Amino acid sequence: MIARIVKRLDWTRLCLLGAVLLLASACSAVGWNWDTPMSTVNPKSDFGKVTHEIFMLISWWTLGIFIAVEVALVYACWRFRERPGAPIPKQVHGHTVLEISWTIAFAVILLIFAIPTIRVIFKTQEAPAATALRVDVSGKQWWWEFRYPQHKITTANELHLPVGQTVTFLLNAPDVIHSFWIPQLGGKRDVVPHRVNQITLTPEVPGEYPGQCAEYCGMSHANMRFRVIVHEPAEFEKWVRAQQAPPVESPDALAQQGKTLFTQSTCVGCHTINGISAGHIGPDLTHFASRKTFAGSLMTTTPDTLTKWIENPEHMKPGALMPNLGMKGEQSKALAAYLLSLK
Amino acid sequence: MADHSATHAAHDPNIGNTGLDHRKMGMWAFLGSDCMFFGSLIGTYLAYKGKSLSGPTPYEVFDIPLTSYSAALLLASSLTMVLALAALQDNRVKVAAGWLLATAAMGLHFVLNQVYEFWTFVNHYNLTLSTSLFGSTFFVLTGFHGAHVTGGVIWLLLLVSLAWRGQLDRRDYTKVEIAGLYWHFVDIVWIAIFTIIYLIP
Amino acid sequence: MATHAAFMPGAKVETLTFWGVIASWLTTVDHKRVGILYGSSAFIFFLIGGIEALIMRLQLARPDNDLVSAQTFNELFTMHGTTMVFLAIMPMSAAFFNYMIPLMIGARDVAFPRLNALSYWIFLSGGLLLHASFAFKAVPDGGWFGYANLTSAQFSPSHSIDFWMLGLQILGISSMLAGFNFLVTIINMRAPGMTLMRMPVFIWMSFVTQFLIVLAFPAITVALILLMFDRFFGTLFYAPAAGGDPLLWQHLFWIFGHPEVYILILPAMGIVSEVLPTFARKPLFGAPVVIYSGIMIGFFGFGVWSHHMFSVGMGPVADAAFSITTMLIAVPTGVKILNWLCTLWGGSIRFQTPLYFSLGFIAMFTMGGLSGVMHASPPVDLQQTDTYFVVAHFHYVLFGGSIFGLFSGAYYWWPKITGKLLDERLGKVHFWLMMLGFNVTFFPQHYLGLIGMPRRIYTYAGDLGWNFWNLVSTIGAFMIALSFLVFIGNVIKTTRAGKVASPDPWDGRTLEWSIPSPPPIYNFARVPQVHDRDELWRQKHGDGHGGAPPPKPAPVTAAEIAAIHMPPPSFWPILLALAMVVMMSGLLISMYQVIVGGLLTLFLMYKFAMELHRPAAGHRH
Amino acid sequence: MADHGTTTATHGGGGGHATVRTYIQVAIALAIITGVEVATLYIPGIPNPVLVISLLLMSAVKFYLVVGFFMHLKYDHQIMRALFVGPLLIAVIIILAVMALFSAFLLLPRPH
Repeated sequence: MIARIVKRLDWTRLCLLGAVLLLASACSAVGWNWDTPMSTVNPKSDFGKVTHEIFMLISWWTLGIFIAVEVALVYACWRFRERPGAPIPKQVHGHTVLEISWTIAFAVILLIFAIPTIRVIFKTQEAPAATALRVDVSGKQWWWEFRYPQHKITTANELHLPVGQTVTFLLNAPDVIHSFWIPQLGGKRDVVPHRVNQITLTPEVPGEYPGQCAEYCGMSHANMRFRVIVHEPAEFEKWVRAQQAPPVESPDALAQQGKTLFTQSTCVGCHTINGISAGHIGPDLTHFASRKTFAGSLMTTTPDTLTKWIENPEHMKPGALMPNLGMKGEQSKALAAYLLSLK
Repeated sequence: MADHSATHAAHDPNIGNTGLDHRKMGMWAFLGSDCMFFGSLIGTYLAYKGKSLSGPTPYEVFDIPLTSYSAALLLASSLTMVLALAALQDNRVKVAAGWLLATAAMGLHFVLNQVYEFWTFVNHYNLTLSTSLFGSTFFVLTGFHGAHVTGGVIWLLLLVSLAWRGQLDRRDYTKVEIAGLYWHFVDIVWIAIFTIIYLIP
Repeated sequence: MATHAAFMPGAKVETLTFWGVIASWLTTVDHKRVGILYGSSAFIFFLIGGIEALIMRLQLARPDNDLVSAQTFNELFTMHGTTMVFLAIMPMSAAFFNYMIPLMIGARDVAFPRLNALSYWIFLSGGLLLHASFAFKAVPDGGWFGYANLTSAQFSPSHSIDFWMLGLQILGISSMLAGFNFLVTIINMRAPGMTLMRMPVFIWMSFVTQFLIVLAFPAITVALILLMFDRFFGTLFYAPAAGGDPLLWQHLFWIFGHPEVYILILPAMGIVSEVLPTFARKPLFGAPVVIYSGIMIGFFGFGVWSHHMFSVGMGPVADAAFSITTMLIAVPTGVKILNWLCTLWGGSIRFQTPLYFSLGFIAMFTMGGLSGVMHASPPVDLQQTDTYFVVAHFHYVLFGGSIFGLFSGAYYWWPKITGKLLDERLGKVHFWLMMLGFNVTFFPQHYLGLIGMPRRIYTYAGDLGWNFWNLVSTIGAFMIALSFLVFIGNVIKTTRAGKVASPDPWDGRTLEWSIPSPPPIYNFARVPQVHDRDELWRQKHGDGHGGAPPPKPAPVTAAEIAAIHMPPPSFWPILLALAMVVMMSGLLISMYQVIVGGLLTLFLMYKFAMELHRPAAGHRH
Repeated sequence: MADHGTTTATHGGGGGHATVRTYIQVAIALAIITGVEVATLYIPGIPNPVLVISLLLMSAVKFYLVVGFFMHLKYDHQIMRALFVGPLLIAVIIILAVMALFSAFLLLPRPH
């Protein structure tokens, strides 16, 4: 018996199979880590959790069906392979009862998916409670602006939320369609020009979660990122107070030189610094240095990156709408020092 | 080819095994597809109806008597079209050509009415393609209908010129018939547009 | 059959000069030659689209890579999607429609042979116009879906979107013309006795596909017309500032786009439904059910479009409605898979290359279908849409499904088309490499999507856990590329010195295997009388209900062949296609060119129509 | 060419075969309906929904008359009917769905 099997082995195929198994096991060894910064299957909000439940329900069912189909396929191929001298098989044309029963079976399975789906659709799209924290999100090519109308705060690329507090995002875009997405806090919602979309959720775990634009929006779509920081309520209050305070002036000479440069250049046309300028095209810089990253959350806020950015925005973020102001050396360093003083 | 189809009627390359004519069936399939074309345009018009932010409203610009006259013209041209077909079937080629010419003339009159209508909108009401959503949707929808009519007029005139040169007779019934199908379709699209765009407030 | 050699296209070609051969291809109206033209052009476009994919995979092999710029990457994924959908998979299917529909329904040509040639030349010009954008350094960069208002003149001021828009418009005309042609061909030219339910399942799936083409393309035609007017004539359809809604584009695009998905997959399903019975030597299990589910898929295909738009904020009622229709459409799809499994069950399965690809289709398409069920649930879709999970999903459908199915068809019908058998060993190497490469490329993308990697990003940060599997995916892409080199090698090798194919190398079941390989120009010396869906099988082995095979018919006489008339070649299709491109491309250059091209088009349409009106004076009565 | 003529006769006319008389009757009906349609618009005091529905019904009748009689679809082969009526229904359903998605129904029966 064994000798017959060994004799019939096809070594080419065996090697191929070996290679596949080796590759598969090597890959599995590296692992499938689900707890990553942008994981969709590691929900940290109520909204994320209800979604995840349906996802897991459908996943298990479909995995079962998938395995059943693949096993049946492989088994049929092995069991009914052509044997030498075999007669023409019986010409079977179909089986009505079988057809009807599996049609019904599929319909029932889909009903199992449909019922929780419909429930969650209506539940997650209810009108938010009046007590909800409101954040007006504006998606722009290629950065995010967040306004807290209840607190009169405007910030960019960095969203601060208190844990356990329901928050409603009102989404709007002045240019093209974007999509607002914080994977760990739940699904995305498109940000459509001249239409206010809405998403409501309650973060349940403090932490830092990356977000990203999920609808192709032009050249630097890949660079349109943001960060969400979920605080304990007290810390959130502290952050709110810091943001509401007027900008801090640094006595440092270089920073003062930078301030003069800022007020005398075209910067003021696009950027707001409370009490100094009131531009609305670029991000509000009043508390620029309180933010860990800038330029669509692309770069960490350091003197070096900021200087480079001021000298050539296009180089760091392709298509960036901030013009190259022609600042070099001392000028850009001074401007960077000023901006970094705006805690 | 012609004499072969005479001797082997069964092998007429235009008649399929169902006994139906390829070209006529193709025309019906095209008209089905064109339903989707005008359906999308009408859907767009309706989706944007009443959502213009500026510019004149439909009430202010529509000249219902003129458009009703245009609608009547197209309906009448559908009648002359079938009369042409009936005449051709009896091999009265000259009569058929006359009816075809009448059809084309009414179609042309329709197009001229539309040109006049557009001209009035642009010059008296300041309504252009880029004035408002109403301007955009209205001109594109009715303009594409007008283009269909214009195409039909050219087609009909070519048939008339063939008849003139003695190259059209009863054998060409199907050719005239499919031109007729197209022409009637343009008419029914106008029936829909007339009601949905002009009459419904 | 050797007596018919004089009528074979091959025999005729030998007597022609080089330019004569070229001219004979440019003016051909033979559905088989048009099919070969479609197939070979589509394969070249497929390779171009594949190279674009490889460059993208190289860029994404590691984080913060700078192999290509953001702009180039955006151009690459736009052209990759557009090319694969409109210039590779659709025309590859069209190649089989062209070559196989008349052969399988027992016809000598399509209903409108010249229109068929016209469709091809328009398709080719559209493809070339789209690729001309490379020469003008204005490569489309709005995505194959071209969402407004990013495509507006304000946000895409260069000609790049214009090339895309005009190219697609031209390709749509070509597809619709071909669609009308095949609809009429299938309805009207079936051999006597071939009732609708006796049509081979490939014909049925093609039939449904043609309906989808002629009914879905008008929606994108309108969407593109509106875009064209926005860009060229200042209309406001997609202009939010004037009250226009960019979502209008999405609705019109997906009213087309979702049926389009079925346009891409149904022909492959048809091919699988032919290949499995042939190699299992058993009729398709539940053929009427497979046919009805194909019709259901086609019909429901028009009622699910907004499931591509669950994230745009349509409101809970619309979300729920489109979710339910989408889940409904999964039922006929699942039913098909089980019927294919039951076709294998109880068979006597011969493992030859065409079957491998069909089995690959079932194995991989099942995966794509099931991940599709996940997106049918809007809450789940909100997490998965626009991530690599969706990229994996539709590649399992369009590569694991359509491409595997089309290659199954290519290996299956290659001997019929060329008269040479492809090498079985190389074929199997091709299959295993492609299967392996495909899964190594796309399976990890499910995982990447679930851990949050968005689509259409040219770069990503290194600290998100995406690095390793992106590298694996890139390696897989090169394995796929290698597998196609094996295929090309196979083609070259067997063209030079391949085994000559008999008329019926696989013990086939349908009419195309009853005639020589390659078929004579008139296909059938005698139009067959059909009694069964598997007509040839019935002639060879009886009807499967105990009925014996019919007696062999009398040999075909020279007189019968002399009485066959095939349409003559024509120059008008290619000239008309050229004139149309002159007109359309005029929008990029000057309105005078549009007018001149338009008049030329009208004139050539007239000549085209008049060519067969009265062949010569004196024939009139 | 006689045989060709008979082919076209059977295909062109189908079974029921509309005559010139029928055509003229249909044309008169179309003219009357169009007249009524336009007249309805000038009758004061008709509630808007009634007006919209009656206008749509009248245009549907006109549509049917032209397609059924002038285009012979009433007498033609069922394949031809399926080729046209199927797509027409899909188009109508899609128009209604698009209107629903754009909340366009809210605007239709708008008070003056």
